[in-house]
Amino acid sequence: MAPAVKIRVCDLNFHYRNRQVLHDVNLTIPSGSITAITGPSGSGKSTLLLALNRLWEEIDGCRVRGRVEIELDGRLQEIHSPALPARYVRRKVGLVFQQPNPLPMSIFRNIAFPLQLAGVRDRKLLAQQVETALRKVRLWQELHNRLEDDGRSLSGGQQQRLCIARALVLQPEVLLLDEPTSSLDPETGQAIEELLLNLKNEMTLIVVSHYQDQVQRIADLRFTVREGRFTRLPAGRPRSRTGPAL
Amino acid sequence: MAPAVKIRVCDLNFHYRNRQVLHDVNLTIPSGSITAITGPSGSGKSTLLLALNRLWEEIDGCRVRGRVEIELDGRLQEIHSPALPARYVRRKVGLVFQQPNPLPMSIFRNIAFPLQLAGVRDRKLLAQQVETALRKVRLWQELHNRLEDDGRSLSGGQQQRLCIARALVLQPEVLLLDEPTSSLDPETGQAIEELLLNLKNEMTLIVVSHYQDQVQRIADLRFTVREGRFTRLPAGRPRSRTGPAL
Amino acid sequence: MGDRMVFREHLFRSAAVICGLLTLAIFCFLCVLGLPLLQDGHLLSLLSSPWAPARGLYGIFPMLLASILLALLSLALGFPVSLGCSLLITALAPRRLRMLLIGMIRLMAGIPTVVYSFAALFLLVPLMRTLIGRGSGLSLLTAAPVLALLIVPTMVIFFVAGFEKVNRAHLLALDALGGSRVQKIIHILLPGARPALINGTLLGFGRAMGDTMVSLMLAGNSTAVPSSLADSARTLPAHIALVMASDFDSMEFTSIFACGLLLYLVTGLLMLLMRLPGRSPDNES
Amino acid sequence: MTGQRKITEITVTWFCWLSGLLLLAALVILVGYLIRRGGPVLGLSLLFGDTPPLDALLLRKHVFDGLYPALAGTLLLIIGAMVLAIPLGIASGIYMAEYAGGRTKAVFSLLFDILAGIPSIVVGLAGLSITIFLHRIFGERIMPCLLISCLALAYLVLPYLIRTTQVALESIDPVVRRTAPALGASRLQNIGRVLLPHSLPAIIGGIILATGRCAEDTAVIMLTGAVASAGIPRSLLDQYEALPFYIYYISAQYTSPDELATGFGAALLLLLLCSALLVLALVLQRRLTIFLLYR
Amino acid sequence: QAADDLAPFTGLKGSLRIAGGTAHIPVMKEAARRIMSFNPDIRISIAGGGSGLGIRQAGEGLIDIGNAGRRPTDTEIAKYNLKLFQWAIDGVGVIVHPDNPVRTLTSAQLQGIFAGRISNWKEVGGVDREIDIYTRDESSGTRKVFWKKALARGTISDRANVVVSNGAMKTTVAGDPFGIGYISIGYMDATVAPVSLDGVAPDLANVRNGSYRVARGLYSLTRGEPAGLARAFVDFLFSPTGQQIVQDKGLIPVR
Ligand SMILES: Nc1ncnc2c1ncn2[C@@H]1O[C@H](COP(=O)(O)OP(=O)(O)OP(=O)(O)O)[C@@H](O)[C@H]1O
Ligand SMILES: Nc1ncnc2c1ncn2[C@@H]1O[C@H](COP(=O)(O)OP(=O)(O)OP(=O)(O)O)[C@@H](O)[C@H]1O
Ligand SMILES: [Mg+2]
Ligand SMILES: [Mg+2]
Repeated sequence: MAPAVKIRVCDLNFHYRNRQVLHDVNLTIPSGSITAITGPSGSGKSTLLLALNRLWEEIDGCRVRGRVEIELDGRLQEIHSPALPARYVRRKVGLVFQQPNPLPMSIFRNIAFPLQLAGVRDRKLLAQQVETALRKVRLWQELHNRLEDDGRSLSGGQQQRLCIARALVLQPEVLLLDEPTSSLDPETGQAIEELLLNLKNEMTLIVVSHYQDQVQRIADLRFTVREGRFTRLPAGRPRSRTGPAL
Repeated sequence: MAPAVKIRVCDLNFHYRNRQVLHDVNLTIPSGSITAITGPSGSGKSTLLLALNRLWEEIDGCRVRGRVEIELDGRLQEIHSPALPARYVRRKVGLVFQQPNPLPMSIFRNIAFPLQLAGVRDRKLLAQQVETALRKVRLWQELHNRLEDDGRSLSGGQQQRLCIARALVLQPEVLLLDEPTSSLDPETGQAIEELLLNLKNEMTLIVVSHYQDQVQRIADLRFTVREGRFTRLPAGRPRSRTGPAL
Repeated sequence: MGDRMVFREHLFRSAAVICGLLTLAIFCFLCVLGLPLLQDGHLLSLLSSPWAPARGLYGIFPMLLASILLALLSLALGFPVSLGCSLLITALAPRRLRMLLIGMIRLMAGIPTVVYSFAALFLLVPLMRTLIGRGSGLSLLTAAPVLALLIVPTMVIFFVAGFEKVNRAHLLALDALGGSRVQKIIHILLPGARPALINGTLLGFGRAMGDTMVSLMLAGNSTAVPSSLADSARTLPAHIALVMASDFDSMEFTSIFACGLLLYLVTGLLMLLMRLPGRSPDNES
Repeated sequence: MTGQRKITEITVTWFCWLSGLLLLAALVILVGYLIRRGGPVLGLSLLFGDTPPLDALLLRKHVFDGLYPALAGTLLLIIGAMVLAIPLGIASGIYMAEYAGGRTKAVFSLLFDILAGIPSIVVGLAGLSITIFLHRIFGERIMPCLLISCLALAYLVLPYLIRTTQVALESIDPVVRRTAPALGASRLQNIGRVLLPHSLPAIIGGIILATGRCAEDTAVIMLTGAVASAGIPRSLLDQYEALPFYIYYISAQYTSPDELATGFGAALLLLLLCSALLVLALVLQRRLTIFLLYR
Repeated sequence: QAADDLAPFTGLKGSLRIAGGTAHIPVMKEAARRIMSFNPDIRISIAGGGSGLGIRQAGEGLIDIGNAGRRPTDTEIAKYNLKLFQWAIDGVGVIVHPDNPVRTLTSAQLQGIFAGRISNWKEVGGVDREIDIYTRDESSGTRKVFWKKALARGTISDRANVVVSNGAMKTTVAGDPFGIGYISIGYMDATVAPVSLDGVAPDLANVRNGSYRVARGLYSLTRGEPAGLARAFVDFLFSPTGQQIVQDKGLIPVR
C-alpha cells in the first residue's frame, strides 16, 4: 500500500510586503515520515513552516497564494479555508521555532500551557503530561526540582528542549521543527534525533536542519531550497527504530 | 618562543542568585589561538563568556568570585579592577551571543553602531567599514541593496552573521563566539570557519560549539565543561591558513 | 464557544466605541448649552473683547492666552524633569533607589492639587513676590512650577512603563558592544519608548491645560491680558470655576460653556497638530 | 573618548540625577510642611471628633467634627469610580492595541487624546448640567450624589487606563506575541493568558495613576455631590463628604488657626490613604502576576 | 430652652439638603449637629458652592434649602417662586497686612485704589510700593455688597487679583505686605489688620448699631412655602438657640 498523503502543497507563493520569498512551491509529503529541508540561510525554510500552520497570519504584511492541504482528523483539508479555525490548524500542526521562545512564566506552566489553552483543567493530568513531555526531551532529570523557575532563566539548549516538549504535549499530527538541534550538544542532539525517530510512528515530521549527516541519518525525504525554490533530493538511508522505512 | 598568555582565569566561581553555575574555573589561553569550549547544554558555557567581558554585571542577581586577567593594549590586566571601565573591556573583548540580537535599526546602522558608540562620525569611513565587515561574513552579496531594511527582518542565519560582523567592526583583541555557526547552513558555516581561522592572526578567539568535527578542525585548545567544571582536552589537529599551529 | 468569543471581541469594540462617543457627547453637550451665546453672534466678540459682564462683554481671549501660556510653561518645566527622573529610575539609579523613586512618584500622583496649591500659597508665593520684586506674587510664573510638579508623576509613570518595555536583549547587545549607560539611553531607550513618551506628554499637557485648582489659587485670576509671565492672569478652567456660581440664566453662565468648548477645541487642535509631522504615535512600532 | 561625547555623558547623567533630586526635594518639602502644620492634630479625634470610635465605625452614631465620613466617602468614591472605569478602560485599551487598525485606530486615538485633555471642571459642569436635566425629567429621585460623582470621575480617568493598557500591549516583544498562537491559542486566549499578564505591571501603574486622580480630584466632585457635611452615605444616591473637598473647603473658609490645622491634618490623612492604596496595589500586582503566570 | 427649640423635630424623619453661600456653612453645620444629635433619624447634608448656586439649586428643586449672601434678583424670585428668610447680618470690611501702617481710608481713597487710579501706597500715607488689589469673583455675595456700598458701584480694575473665598482672601492678604482686600467680618482675625472706612472701624458693634454701612443680610430660601423638615429647620434658625449659634459664629443675629 502506498503511504497516504499527509501534506500537499500546490503552487505556494509567499511575499513579505513586496519581496517574494517563496516561488511556486510544490511538495507532497507522506504520512508518518520525516522530511528534511536544507538550504542556505535566508532561503525561505522558516517561511515555509510558517505557511504550513497559518502562523504567517500573525505577522504584518505577509501574503500567501496557493493551496496547502493537510490531512487532519482523517480528512485532507485546505488549511486556509475560512471554515477551519486557525487555532485548530495550529494545534494539529505544531511548530518549534528556530529561536527558543519560552513564555515569561514558570517552566511547568510553559509546558502545561497549550493543554490549558485547549481546556484541560485537571491538575493531576497536567502534571503527568508535563512530566512525560519533559522526559521525552531529556529535561526531567535536570529540571524536575526547578519547575517553578521562570522559563527564561534556562540555558539556550534547555530552552530549545523546553519548546520541543511544549509542542509535543498537544500530540499534534504534524510537527514542524526549525533547526531543533542547533544549540544542543551532540549527546542531547543525538537524543533528540532518537526522539524524532520515535515520534515518526505518531506524527508526520518536517525538520529544517543544516547538519548534513543528521539529515542523512533520519530523513525519509529531502528537499533543498535556494532562493525560495524547492528541489527534491534523493533520500538518505533513514534509520528507523521500529524497522526499515516505509 | 612560547606564545604569550592572553587570558588567565583563576578560581572563577559564578552564581545566579543562590545557584552556583561555575566552580573554580582555571584556564590559561595563549595569544592568537582558537579555543573551543564544548559541553552539554546548561553546563555553563555561555556563562563563562559573560564572565570574560564583565557582561554579567548587567544581569540582575549574578555574583562572580575569582580573578580574570586579560592582556589588553599590551598589558595583562585584571578586568574586574575598578580602575578599568567596563566599557573599555567590552570593546576589547567582543561577544557574539548565542541567540542573534540585531538592534531595532537598519542593517547598516546595526553594524556601524559600535563605531558610532566609540565616536566615529565620518560617514565614508563608516560605510567602508560596514562593507568590509559584511564581506567578511559573506553577507555583502545578499544584502548590499537592502542596507536600509530593519535588522530584525533578516532570517535567523543572516541575523547571526550580522551580529558577527557587528562584533568584528570594533576590531577587538579577544572575540567570544557563542555557537556562531549553529543556525547556518554548512556552506556558510564553512565560510565562517575560514573567517575564524583568518581572524586568528588579529585576535584571540574563544568559540563555544557543539560540532565536534568543527572543533576538531579549527581549535588549538579544547575545553569541555560538565556542570560548571572545566576540563582540558587534548587538542585536535587545527588547520591554519598561514601555516601550522604555533 | 465560537459565538461567545465573537461576542467578547465585540465587547472590546463596544467599550472603545462607548469611550469615543462619550468624548463626542461632551462636545455636543457644550455646543448645545453654549448655543445662545453663539446664536447671538457673540462668537467673534468672545475672542476679541475683554471680560466685563457688567458692560455685556464676555470676551475670554485673556483666559485662553493664559491657559496656553501656563500649560506650555509647565510642560517646559515638567517634561525635562520627568524625562530625567524616569531615565534615572530605569537606567542610572541602583536597584534600591529605583524602588524608592518609583514609590515616591506613585505617591505624588495621589497628592491632591489642592494640597500643592495650598502649600505653595504659604511657601512659594512670598518667595516669588520677593523674586519678581513687584506685584502680589500671584502670577503665571508662580503657578507653572506647581503645575509642573502636578503633571510630572503622570508623565514619569508613562515614561518608565515605556522604558521598561524596551527589549532586554537590545540593551544587552549594546552593553556587549561597549556602550555606556548614557549611550544606552540615547540609542536604545529613547527611540524604543517613543510612543510612550508621546502619549505621556500628551496626557501631561492635557492635565496641565485642564487643571483648575492650581491656577485658581496661584495665578492671580486677574482678567487683564497678561503682558508678561510675572503678571497675574486667569486660565479658562479657573474662569469657569469663578463664573460657575453666577445666575443660571445669565450670559456669564452661558459663556462658560463657550469656554469649555474652546478648551475642548484647543486640546483637540493641539492633538491634531502633534500628529501632523510624523505619523500617529500609535502606528510607530 | 572624544571631548564632546564626554560632555554629553556628564550632562545627561547630571541632568537625570538633578531631576530626581529636584522631585525628591519637592516632595520632602511638601510632606515636611504638611507634617509640621498638620501633624499635631493627627489622631483619633481628628477622625472621629468626640464620637466614640467604635460607635462611629459601626455607623451607630453620627460623626460631626471628625474626618471619618470624609475618609469613607473618598474610599467609596474611589472604589465606585474604579469599578466603572477599569473594565471599560482596559477593554478599550485592548481594542486599540489588538483589534483596531488604520483609519479607525487613528480616529479613536485622537478621541482618546481629546478625552485626556478635557478639563475636570468641564466634566463636573457636564455632570451637574446632566443631573439637572435628568432631574427635570425624572423628578425628585435624581440629585447630585455619589453615583453621579463616580460616573464623572470614571469618565475622567478613562484615558489613563486606555493608554497604559494600549502602550503596554503594543510594546510586547513580537516573539512572545507569536508564541501562544503557534500553540493553538485563539486571539482572545493570547490576550487573556499571555499578553495581559505580561503587561500587568504597566497596567497596574495606570490603575494607580487613575486611583490617585480619583482620590485627589476636587473640581468634579465639588459640582456633582460632595458636600461639607453629610455623614456616611447610606446609598449611591446620597450625598457624601470627601477629603479633597474638605481640604478645599477649609482652605477657602477657615475662620481660626485650629480649623486650618485640621485642613492640614486632612491633607496628611489623604496622603496616608493614597500610600495605603499604593501598597495594596503593589501587593495585588505581585500576587496577581504570580497567580497568572506561575500557577 | 434648647430642648423646647428642638421639640418640633420630634418624630420627623428623612433627609434635608442644604447648599449655597459659604458664609452660612458654620451656622448650618452647628444647627445640623444639634438637630441630628437630638433626632438621629434626620439626615442633613450641607454643601457650599456659592450664593448663585444656592439660589439656582433651590429653584430647580435639587436641594431643599438654598443659602445666599445676597438678595436674589426679582426675576429669580419670580421665576422660581422663592421664599426668603434673612436670619443674620454680616459686615464686609477692608483688610491689609498687619505691617501696613495705613489703617484708615476715606471712601474716595478706597474707590481710587480699587479702580486703579491710586496705585501706590505712598499716595495714601504708606510706603513707596505698588498696591496689590485683591477682589472676589463676580458671583460672590461679599463682592456685590462691597461694590455696592463701599465702592458706590465704581469700577474694579481688571488688574486686580481675584481670589475665590474669604479664607483665601485672608491667607493672601496676610502674606502680602502690600495687599488690600475685603472680607466678611466674621472671618477677621489677628493675621490681618482691619481698615476703618471714613473713620468707622469694621466690627460687630458698629455693624449692629448701623454706623458701619457695608453690611448685608444672610438669606436662606426655599422654593415655595417650606414644609415639614425644611420648615422646622428654618424655624430653628430663628429660635433663640438658632440665633445664639449665629452670634457664636461671629455674625449678627436678626432677633
Ligand atoms: N539568568 C539566569 N538566571 C538563573 N539561572 C540561569 C540564568 N542563565 C542561565 N542560568 C542557568 O545556568 C546554567 C548554565 O547556563 P548557560 O547558559 O551557561 O549554559 P550553556 O552551557 O550555555 O548551555 P547551552 O549549550 O544550552 O546554551 C543553566 O542551568 C541555566 O539554567
Ligand atoms: N518579517 C520579515 N519581514 C521581511 N522579510 C523577512 C521577514 N522574515 C524573513 N524575511 C526574509 O525572507 C527571507 C527568508 O527568510 P527565512 O527566515 O525563511 O530564511 P531561512 O531559510 O529560515 O534562513 P535561516 O536558515 O538563516 O534561518 C530572508 O531573506 C529574510 O530576510
Ligand atoms: Mg530560519
Ligand atoms: Mg549557552
